[in-house]
Amino acid sequence: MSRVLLLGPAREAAGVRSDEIDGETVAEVIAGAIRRYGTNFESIVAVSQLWVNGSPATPDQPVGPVDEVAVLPPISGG
Amino acid sequence: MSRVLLLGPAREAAGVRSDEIDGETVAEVIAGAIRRYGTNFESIVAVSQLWVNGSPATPDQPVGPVDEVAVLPPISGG
Amino acid sequence: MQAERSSDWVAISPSALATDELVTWATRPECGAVVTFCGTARSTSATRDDIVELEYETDVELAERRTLDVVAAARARWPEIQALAVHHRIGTVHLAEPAVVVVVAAPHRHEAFEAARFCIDAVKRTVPMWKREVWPDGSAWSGEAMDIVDVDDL
Amino acid sequence: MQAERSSDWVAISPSALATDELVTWATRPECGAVVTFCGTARSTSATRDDIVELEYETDVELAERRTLDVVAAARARWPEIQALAVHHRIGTVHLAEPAVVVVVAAPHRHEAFEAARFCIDAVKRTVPMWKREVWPDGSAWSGEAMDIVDVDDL
Repeated sequence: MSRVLLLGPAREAAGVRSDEIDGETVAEVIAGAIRRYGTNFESIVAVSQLWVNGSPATPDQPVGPVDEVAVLPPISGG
Repeated sequence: MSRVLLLGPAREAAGVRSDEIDGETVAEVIAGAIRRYGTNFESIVAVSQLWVNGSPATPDQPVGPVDEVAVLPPISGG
Repeated sequence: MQAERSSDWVAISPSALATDELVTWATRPECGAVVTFCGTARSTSATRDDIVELEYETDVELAERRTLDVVAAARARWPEIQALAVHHRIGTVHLAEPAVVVVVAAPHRHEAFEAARFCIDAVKRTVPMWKREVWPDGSAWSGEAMDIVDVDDL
Repeated sequence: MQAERSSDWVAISPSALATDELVTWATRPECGAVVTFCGTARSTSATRDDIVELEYETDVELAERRTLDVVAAARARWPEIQALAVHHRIGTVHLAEPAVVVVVAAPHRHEAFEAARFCIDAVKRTVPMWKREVWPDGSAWSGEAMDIVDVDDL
């Protein structure tokens, strides 16, 4: 289980900004998130970056209860 | 005779900011100014631009009583 | 906003950006050049011309850390920089209000211009931030979004 | 200072420069970028490091006309510019006070940065203006002076 942080369009599609989701890797946590939030969220994940604890991560990266998996869609600041 | 406008270091060397000096061309007016103000002024004229009525002029350009001959040393604004 | 004593000042905050305060903070006797960029909310985007306000959303901690990375990269490229502020507003930003302000003070203008331009370009490419365009009867995420990149890859 | 209603604002004046007022004047809802350059009086020059103030001298009419030429050249190069202010102070300028301020508002930042940089470079090369450096027990004309050129030759 890990904390997930959902930002911008990912937050909107999920309906929540943070959550707790089961999984032993980034890919498993995100798969759980897609099951929970549905296809709109899935289409946003497809174009998003996945970070763990503030740094870019790979799908097979192991995560535990103290880790935070963030979903970052393309940005539009400034 | 023309009005002369002496700016920055030229004003300082001449001791005046404007004056009336005889001459039928830019060169004659400036020669008159050098006779009046001396060698410090002459050395500044040597590195200065000469404008008539706000535009760059040639030494042989004729000038009359309504014209203004300006001495513009190298600039240092901003 | 409370000014940092040091010569970097990063803030991600819902407060209105006080450009004049940042310029005053950056200006110092050993510098001859202060360049300021204000990115202001405009009525027009790639898709609409009736925008009435923008809404910016982020995770403040993530955004601050990434903005500090931009500042560090600018200082590494232009060590002459004496003061550097990058403030990004979040929440609602009305038309013509600044959403982001960059201020760079340096001894000479070349470095100040280059660093200010680098910082705003890098903020837009590297800092997690999402902009929503709001018009009279609706709103949508900006269509001008870009993949996040690392400042070291710029 | 009284703001011009139009979108160019040139001033050569002994008044203290109000940077914040110029930025506010330039900022408008159709623009997303406002770039400001402040050239401030600094303690160091090519020859000294104990400067306490600067004194600027010009013929106001000549300087205004040449500054308007700079503004016209910038508008010809970057027609996207929405607002452009160039103010140069004359007389005594204390350390860290601005001697010259350029503000450019444009829809996008690229033009705003390019035009602001062009304007300050062109002002320094084309506008009749003489700077005197003042230190605790003396003063001298700046040793960094350059021949005047025409803005069309830049």
